[in-house]
Amino acid sequence: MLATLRDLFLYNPEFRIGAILLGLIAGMAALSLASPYAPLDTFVVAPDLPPSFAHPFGTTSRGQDVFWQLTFAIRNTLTFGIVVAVLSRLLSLAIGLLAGYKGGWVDRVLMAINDTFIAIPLFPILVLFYFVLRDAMSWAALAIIMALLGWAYDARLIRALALSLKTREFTYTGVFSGMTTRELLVREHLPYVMPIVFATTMNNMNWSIGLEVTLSVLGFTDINSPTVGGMIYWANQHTALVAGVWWWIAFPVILVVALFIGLFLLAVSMNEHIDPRSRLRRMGAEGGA
Amino acid sequence: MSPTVAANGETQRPTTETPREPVLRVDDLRAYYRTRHFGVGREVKAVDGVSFEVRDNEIYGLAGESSSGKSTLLKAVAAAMRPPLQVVGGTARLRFLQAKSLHEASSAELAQLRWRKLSYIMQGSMSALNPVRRVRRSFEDFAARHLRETGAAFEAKVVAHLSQLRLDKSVLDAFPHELSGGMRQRVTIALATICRPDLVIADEPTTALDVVVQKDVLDMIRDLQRQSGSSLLLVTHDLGVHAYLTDRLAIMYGGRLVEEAPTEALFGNPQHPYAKHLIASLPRIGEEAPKAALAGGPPNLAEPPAGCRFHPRCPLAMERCRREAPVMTRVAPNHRVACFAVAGSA
Amino acid sequence: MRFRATVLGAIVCASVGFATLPGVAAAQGLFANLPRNETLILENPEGTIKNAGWFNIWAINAGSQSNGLQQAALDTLWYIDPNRGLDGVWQNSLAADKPQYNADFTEMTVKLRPGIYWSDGVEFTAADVVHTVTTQIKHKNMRWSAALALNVDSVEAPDPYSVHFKLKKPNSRFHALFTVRWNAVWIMPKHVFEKVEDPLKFDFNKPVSLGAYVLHSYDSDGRWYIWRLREDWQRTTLARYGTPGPKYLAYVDPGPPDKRVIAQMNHELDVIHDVAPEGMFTLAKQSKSSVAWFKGFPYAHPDPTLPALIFNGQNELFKNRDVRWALALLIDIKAVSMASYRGAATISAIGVPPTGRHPESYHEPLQDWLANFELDTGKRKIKPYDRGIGQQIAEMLRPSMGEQIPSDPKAIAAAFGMGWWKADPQAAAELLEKAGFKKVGANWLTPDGKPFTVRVVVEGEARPVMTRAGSMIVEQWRRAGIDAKVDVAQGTLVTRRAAGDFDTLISWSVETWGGHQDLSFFLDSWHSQFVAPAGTPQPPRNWQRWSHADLDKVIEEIRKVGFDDPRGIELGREYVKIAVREMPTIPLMSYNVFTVMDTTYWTGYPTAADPYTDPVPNWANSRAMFVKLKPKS
Amino acid sequence: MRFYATYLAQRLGQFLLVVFIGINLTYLITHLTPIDPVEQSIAAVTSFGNTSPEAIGAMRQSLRELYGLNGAPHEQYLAFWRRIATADFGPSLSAFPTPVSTLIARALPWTIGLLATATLLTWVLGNLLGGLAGYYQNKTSLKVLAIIAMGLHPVPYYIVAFVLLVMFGYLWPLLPIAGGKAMNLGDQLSLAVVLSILKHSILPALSLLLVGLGGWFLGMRSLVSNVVSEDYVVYAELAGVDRRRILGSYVMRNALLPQVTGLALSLGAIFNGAIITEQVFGYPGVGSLLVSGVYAGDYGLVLGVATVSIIGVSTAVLIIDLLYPLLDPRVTRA
Repeated sequence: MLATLRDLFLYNPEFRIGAILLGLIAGMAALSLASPYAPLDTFVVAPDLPPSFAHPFGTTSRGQDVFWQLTFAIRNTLTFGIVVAVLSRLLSLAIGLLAGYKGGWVDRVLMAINDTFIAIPLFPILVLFYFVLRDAMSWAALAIIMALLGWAYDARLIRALALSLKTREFTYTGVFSGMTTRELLVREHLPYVMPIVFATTMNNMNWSIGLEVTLSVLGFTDINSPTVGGMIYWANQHTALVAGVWWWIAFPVILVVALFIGLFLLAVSMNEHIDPRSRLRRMGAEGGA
Repeated sequence: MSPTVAANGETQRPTTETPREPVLRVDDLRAYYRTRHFGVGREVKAVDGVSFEVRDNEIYGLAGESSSGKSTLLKAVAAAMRPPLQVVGGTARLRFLQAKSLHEASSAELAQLRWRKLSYIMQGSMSALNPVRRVRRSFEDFAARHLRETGAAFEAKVVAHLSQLRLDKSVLDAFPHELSGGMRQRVTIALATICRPDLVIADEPTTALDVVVQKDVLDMIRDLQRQSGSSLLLVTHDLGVHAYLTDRLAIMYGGRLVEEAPTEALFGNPQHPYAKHLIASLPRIGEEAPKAALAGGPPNLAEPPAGCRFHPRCPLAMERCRREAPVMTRVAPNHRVACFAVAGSA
Repeated sequence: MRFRATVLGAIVCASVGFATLPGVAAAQGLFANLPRNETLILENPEGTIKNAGWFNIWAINAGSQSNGLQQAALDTLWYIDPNRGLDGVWQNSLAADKPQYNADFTEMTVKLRPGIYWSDGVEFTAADVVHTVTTQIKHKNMRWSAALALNVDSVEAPDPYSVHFKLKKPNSRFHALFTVRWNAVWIMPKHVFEKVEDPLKFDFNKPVSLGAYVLHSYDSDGRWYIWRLREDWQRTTLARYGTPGPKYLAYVDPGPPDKRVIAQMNHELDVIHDVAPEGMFTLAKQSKSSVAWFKGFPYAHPDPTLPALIFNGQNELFKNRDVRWALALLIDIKAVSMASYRGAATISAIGVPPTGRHPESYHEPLQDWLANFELDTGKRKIKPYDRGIGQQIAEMLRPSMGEQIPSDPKAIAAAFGMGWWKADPQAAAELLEKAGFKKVGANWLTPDGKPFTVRVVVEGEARPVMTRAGSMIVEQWRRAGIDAKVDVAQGTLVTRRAAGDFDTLISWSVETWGGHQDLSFFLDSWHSQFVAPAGTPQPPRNWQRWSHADLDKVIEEIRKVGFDDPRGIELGREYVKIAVREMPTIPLMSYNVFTVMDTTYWTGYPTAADPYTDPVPNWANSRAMFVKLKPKS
Repeated sequence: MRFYATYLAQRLGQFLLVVFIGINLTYLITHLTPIDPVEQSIAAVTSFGNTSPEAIGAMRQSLRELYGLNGAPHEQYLAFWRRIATADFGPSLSAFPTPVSTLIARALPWTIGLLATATLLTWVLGNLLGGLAGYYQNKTSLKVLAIIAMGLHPVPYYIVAFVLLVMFGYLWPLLPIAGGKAMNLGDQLSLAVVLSILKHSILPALSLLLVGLGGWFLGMRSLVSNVVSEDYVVYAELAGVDRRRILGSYVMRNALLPQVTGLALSLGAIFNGAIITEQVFGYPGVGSLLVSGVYAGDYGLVLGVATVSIIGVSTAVLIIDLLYPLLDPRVTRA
């Protein structure tokens, strides 16, 4: 596994760029531990200062240092994405494998529900949830809700894979050697599914973080815990753009875009690594040259 | 199927005495797979110095176990190569081609002669036809240009041609997935032959079919070939098919030819130890003794053995075989072998 | 190849189309076919009106109120101007004179102004007033049904120009129902409404105006309304103030704050209702033609409304006055003023808005009393009032704002307010301990040993300034070791406020006439008789659900003295003193509205220099602007 | 055609399931909201007005009856389904007494007009370019396009919309930043109106295009580069079939199939788009209607919009599913 990662890093530009971007962002998040300011305190520095040596990303109209504020924001945002990803992976794995392996009515029922979740417009539902939970809508709650809504698409992928695995010999031998469904799925199928799970994790993080940013920018989340979206929300509250405090919006946006591109590139390169056809294409492309 | 069948097949065979410029001449052709993944370069010498020719109006067979490089050779002479497969040396000359080798011809020139002069029957006809296109449209796509006919006239021609393959014209309106394997294979054959090309290249055309269907398909192929007068380069690992259909036969091993002769000669009197083994291992009616299996497996073409590629498995292997590679040597008119033990020092 | 070429071609065409289209359509600006220099464009803070075609303002919660309907098209008996007024604060509008009550305030007689006509040519008479009252009493779901039914025993019109009310019980403030402070009971056209069988289902479209403007056109999606000056505007009550300037009024929804700023910079929005302070500063800096209430900082118009931190008086924690006071002393009002208004706030230590004519009647006379006010922290007596804080805020701002900050103390007091409570964590701690709280490590525990948790409910982006004030107070409390959190209620604020579903709340339970010293407008609702039991909805405006015997006495006495009786002011001061001692709400500052006006097309807006009315365009009182505005020549 | 029948049955069942679950979800959530419509209405009445306390008490009582919020939960639920069946969501509370259906009917054309066109445009364009990029793998122009797509694709929609708004509304005020058409144009259709509508739709449409394009582009590109190695494509090339024909009828045609399914699946996301687009660009439509409904605690309205959106989206999906067999003759066999 590590060897593959090293190879990917050495020979796959997408992976390289993505990894570097994420590395930088993770580093930034880690810096939050060294922040001289508490994340929620305002007017700790002079407001509305443009970027300078003292304040590389400038300061907000709330008297916060954009750089240090960002370190907290990106940390929370990242954590959020990871939590949602992990939870929803578990769901889609369980459901996908079960449906794919059991087949029959189990499969039909599960996939019917699955497709329903794919087809339902999520955003209205999320907004509604916000208005139900109000200040109980901490980002933890949001993460759980998103996880509950965000498993469907990948569950389909995993099911498809499980279907193909089902017809392989080791499945039969497994069955004949009297393994329980659980054992079979965990011992025999999981290893084959894992790569796809990793790849989908990236996409899922993109999805969840994207929604989180959007929701909090519209003020539909808990503004007590700083996130990237939350920063943009406050900036809008202070009409930062028309007030000329562009750095308050620009840097969060740049950072979040970097995050998205990083995740996306990782997902792409991993997919390619998993899908032999595209890998062959890559080989061909370079061999032919 | 047994050579005896082949033998009476032979009686109707018109003999071709005066050889003129062959349809296809392959000279010392080398085609390698060159791959580079995660920085590690890899080279598979799938075809490594092969020479032979296909003459007018003959069915030339190419035999060999899987991974002997025969399909690659076919791709090479059909100019059907995509990376990572590439020709690294030698020529494959088509009579009706200006360029001195297929692989130097411009894509325009190739496009010109494809299907009119040179056509191809693909292995695994299951996937050779566009799944979302009706058969009729495939015929239009493939042949209309060359037949220079359209509408009713074209249709009539296609239907006539199909009937030669005992296909009803209703198949024209079918989608590939609606046809049986045999029908689909015949459709591809019809596609490949409708323009009466000088050379048809067929890669395992009947492998996917069951024996009964196989037989009539083979018959149809032969009939078509006879009355169209085009030459056929047929590749299959199934010696039975060769025995039944081909005029001349070459046997390939580890990316090289090891023996070439008129089919009945080769079956009757194989020279090369490998050829001997192949023929010997053919089942014959009423025999008891189990066949002696050949030790070892086919060579890894990434690192082929030095010298004769067969020597690790060869019963007659001698010191020289480990060092030099034997070349094809004439042991009789129309009969060439690449083996020191047989052809002596050539 | 050609395939690809065509595709790329298509893209090019598309993008070219995108690029040129604006040019083509640019011909028509914000408004198509409307003479810009005759049109006054104002923001309607109600935003986009869902059922645009509804003009029956007497039906509850139906259409828009401040889309020009109540400012330009309707009228009623009296107006009280929140500022100085065109010819005094009190305006007899449809009434020819002030209301006449009998001795015990059980009857009210109104003389009406003759020669006033509806826009369809019918004359306005006492019959319209009577119909307005009787109709709403008859249909109990109409906007003022309950209020009228509760008070009016009978109403009749002895002659076309006088109306006589008999009241069910004494009420010296009955006329307030018909006196415009933002709005009032509007008079409905009898000749229209007598023909409809169910006035609740009648949309009154298109409306018949009693005001100087008639509906010209409106957007079926509810984004804009255009009103045209009546040819016979001389036959309306506005005529006596002169000729209305704008021929057209356009009330529009300009979108969120930044869009409003952009719109005015492009001179497509003459009057912005409100923006965030930063928006205000941007306009002040970048838009030469924009003016606000104050020429310089703090710009904003102080509404006669007093945002405060409101305790839930039914929450055990806040039943103790010492706790309320402790939390007040943990607030650094300077920081709150900076955080919320960037300093552009008019602070007030007492429960009366520091605006209009209130300072002269309440704030100034009470300064000495406040300065000497003593508070017993349990360990010692302190004098928490610091009369210099307004001054200090001004000094804080002077470095950055420079000469925009006035130096004359009176001007400073007018702009930034007078004094407030000195932040005093030490005293606060003593008070909390006195109340049985314990500080363990950095955190305060309640008497029963639980963490001292306080949620501050704010409204969110709908009211950015209030939200910021709340966040700042939370921060200060948190630093003092209290587990405080902001709770953004968004649209639910109103409900939760009424239901008492909050610990503390940034809102206002103090609203006044502004132009008149009488406090009954809000104070009457503070009577203990209206405090709903916990869990049941609370009638406006005593959101703190707090009651006090002394205050009840004051309120009951006010009900029996005349509207203009100076005794009313003395009683008002009594209320102030009780509220200071008890601190049921922590008064913060006046609700300063950043109303910005563009002088590109119009001049003569109301400002602190010429405070003839409130420029805030959703107030019905803002109609006074129309006669003072002159086209820029 | 028995296959098609079963296929059809499956699709219909799925459709009904989506609608059922979706609507129940919204009903559940909306009825858990803390917002009390009556208090909201009273607040609207009294927020500035001078109404006396007892008066409010009286009004509250009558409003409760008026809005029929007094029934037991299960009665409300049954009544609710009855109303859905008759597409009658009662009067809007925040726009009383206008029926919710009227409000939605007024807003729907805007949303459909903008989103449907933008989405289809995006889909077609994205697939065309992606197909070309996949087929002509070493055309620099397309490589550049691919890089742009990669850059844009992962950016959250709000950010793109927001940046566009700032660029063309503020930094370079070229386009209107609010509304569906210029004011005071009148409702009758004229060239001016059409132009104005187009002009107002540019920014929203552009934002949707920019965000959507990348996904389709990249998806199609990789699909195509898989399809080109399919035997039937290789075979057609060996046969010297016309390049454009191969690209069109062999490569694109087959690669497009998954994209069609993708379109169906992405329709749900379109409605998310509606809300944000309409919020950011102040564009009229069901999205902003929903948000305002939620703010106002307008049960009827929120339910109406959510329901309509769910039914609308699933219907669109259904239609695509039903058309799919025409594109892929194999599907009804599978």
